[in-house]
Amino acid sequence: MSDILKMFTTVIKSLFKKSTCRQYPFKKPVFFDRTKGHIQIDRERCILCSLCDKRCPTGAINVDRNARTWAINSYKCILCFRCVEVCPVTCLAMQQQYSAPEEIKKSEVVEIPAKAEKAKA
Amino acid sequence: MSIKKSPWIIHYDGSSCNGCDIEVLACLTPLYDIERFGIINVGNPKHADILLITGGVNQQNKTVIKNLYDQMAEPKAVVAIGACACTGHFFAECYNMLGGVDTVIPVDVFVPGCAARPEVIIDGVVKALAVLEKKQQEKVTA
Amino acid sequence: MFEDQEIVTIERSELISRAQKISKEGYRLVQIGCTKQSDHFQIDYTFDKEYRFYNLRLSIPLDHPTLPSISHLIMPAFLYENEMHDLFGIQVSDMILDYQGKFYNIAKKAPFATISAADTTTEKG
Amino acid sequence: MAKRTIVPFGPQHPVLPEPIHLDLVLEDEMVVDVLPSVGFIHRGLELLCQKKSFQDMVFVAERICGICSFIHGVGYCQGIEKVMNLDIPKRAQFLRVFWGELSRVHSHLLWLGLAADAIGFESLFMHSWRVREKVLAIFEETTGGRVIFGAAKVGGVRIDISQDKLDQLAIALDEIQKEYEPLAKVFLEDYTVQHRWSEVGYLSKEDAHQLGAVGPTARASGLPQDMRKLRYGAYEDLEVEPIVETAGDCYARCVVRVKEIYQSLDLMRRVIHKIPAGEIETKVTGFPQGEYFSRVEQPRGEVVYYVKGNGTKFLDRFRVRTPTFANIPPLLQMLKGCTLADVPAIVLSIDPCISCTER
Repeated sequence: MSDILKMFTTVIKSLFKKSTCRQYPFKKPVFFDRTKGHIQIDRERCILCSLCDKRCPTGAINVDRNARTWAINSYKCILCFRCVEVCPVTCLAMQQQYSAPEEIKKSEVVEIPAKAEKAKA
Repeated sequence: MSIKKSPWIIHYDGSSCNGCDIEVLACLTPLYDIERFGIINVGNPKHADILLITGGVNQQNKTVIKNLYDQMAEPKAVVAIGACACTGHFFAECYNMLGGVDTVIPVDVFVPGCAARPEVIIDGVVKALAVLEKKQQEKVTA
Repeated sequence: MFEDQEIVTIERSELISRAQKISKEGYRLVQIGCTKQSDHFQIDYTFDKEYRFYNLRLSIPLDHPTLPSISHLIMPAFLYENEMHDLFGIQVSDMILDYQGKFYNIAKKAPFATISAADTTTEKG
Repeated sequence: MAKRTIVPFGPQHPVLPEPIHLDLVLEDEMVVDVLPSVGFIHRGLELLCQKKSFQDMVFVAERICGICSFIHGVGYCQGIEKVMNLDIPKRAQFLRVFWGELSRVHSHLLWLGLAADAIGFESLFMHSWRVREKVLAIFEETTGGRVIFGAAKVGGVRIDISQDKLDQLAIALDEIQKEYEPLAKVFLEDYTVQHRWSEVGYLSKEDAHQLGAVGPTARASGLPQDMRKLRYGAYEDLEVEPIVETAGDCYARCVVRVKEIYQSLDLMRRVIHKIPAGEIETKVTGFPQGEYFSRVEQPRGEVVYYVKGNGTKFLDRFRVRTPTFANIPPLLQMLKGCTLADVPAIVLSIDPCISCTER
């Protein structure tokens, strides 16, 4: 008898308790300050030193000095934070929003404006 | 129409590190609970509409993945989850790896991340639904 | 704190008798590992008894790598011996369960023995 | 004599999240012989040490397995640190223990869920994973990653936790324990669980020792074997007593894990209480030269890393012997003589981690 009573109290409690579910995608995902999402570049500050390219363990970052582009392949990136650590001008930052799934793999290419370098130099 | 309302998924672990696998499982458990949308994880490829693959392809599981893909009924969609399944990242340099899943079977949606978050996996599955819809329409008109 | 590790170098002919002695003393097999050196294979048989680390080490030539199996004395050894055969191409005789090179099913034969450090150093910078 | 049949089990099987293949030789319903085949996840990552510098190898080590990722990283780092004679700050060592123990809680909760699922106890599976998400939230809050978080580094750790945060975490740990208690009660007292696991997959103490069982599998058979007793890292200041059960069946293995979660939660509280202030990493100069077998305790048992450096930035050899590899011979022993219906429960009872095993 007591078991049945216990069961009913549990059921009634569960009925009125807030749902555990995060209700994604109807509600926005919960992020913390340190959540690793994707790497963002501040193109005004980049000096094309290509240190991030050299240090990236998976070769996801590609820096082309002649074409003045900085490219990241988010399908290779393992979010290890290495590039953020080595960047001498701290123009790279980890953003909380994750990169979205796509139907084709493509690198995200960012063009670095030329005046930025002059301003730095 | 019915597929879009309640797609069934099958999950196969290629040569992943488990990180993405447990995130796929986490999608099924209370915090994310994709069963809200009628999505059910099944064990039989013949019942499934969407194939979720985590991890890259190596010499031995190449045939397993091909078999699983062939056994699924049309229309079907393949979602590659995590950096390993997309490109193989640094494991692509290993002697036994062929690279991403797209080296063996056609992949419809690539989900980035290492390990991919449950939210991205849900987004990936939603994207795969659109692909399924398109494939079904093509089949009807053909 | 780092533990003390006792590493004893032995001959190939001694292996069976030493393994028998040590397993009688109540040691358990921790691992068998192989390392390719410039002129020989270094084989490590690691044992443990009540957190005491004991390692038997022997070296075998590169061109004629053969080993006697200890799997009939210590059963779990067969896994490591098959692994060594597949990865390093070491011929282990009289294993209790011989996978005939199908343990890992690698397309390339003995990858650890054929790739040298020099021609794989591809990392940028 | 009954007719013999061979039943293939895996690699794609509803109860297995990972691919392992077993050929089961059956006589009627009885398993008389088992032949395992592995290699579905063999990547050959040990050889990457010749392509990646020893500092980048930490990322590779963390991706041996996604469940005990952090402890893999720490074990590798310890090997390198011994070879290079580095002195690690105390704070870094305590943080390593903190995340390591949290990983153990996460791994055991994950296992409890999967095991409940294997016996068809769906709601218990869901509840275990609900509690586990709270653990993952702590991971994400402190390091930024949910399962693989790259906090380990040769010479220390990469991220610090502030003292305020640690005090908040102590409260979060209490909450986890409060939610976990009713769950643990079900695992320890419920009739279904006991009925399904008692006297299934028996492994005697002698066999466990002889076949080289490690971790909870060995401890459930009465062997007090826990590598934390080697007192590596901050375990020097934190006394750990191995949790031992003597029954040697699947149920005992479950009980060991249920109790280890309490032990780990307790250890983390002691870490928060004792953690000293100071640096979190030492500067690493030069390249490793020498060799060392680094042994640490994972949720699944003892893991051995062999690192051999030759004075360049590339290692000569990096070898991992993971706990599941050592637990395969005991598993074969347990399977002999069981019925076909018990096979999934027994295979899961050693907590198989296949991507560790095959690397």
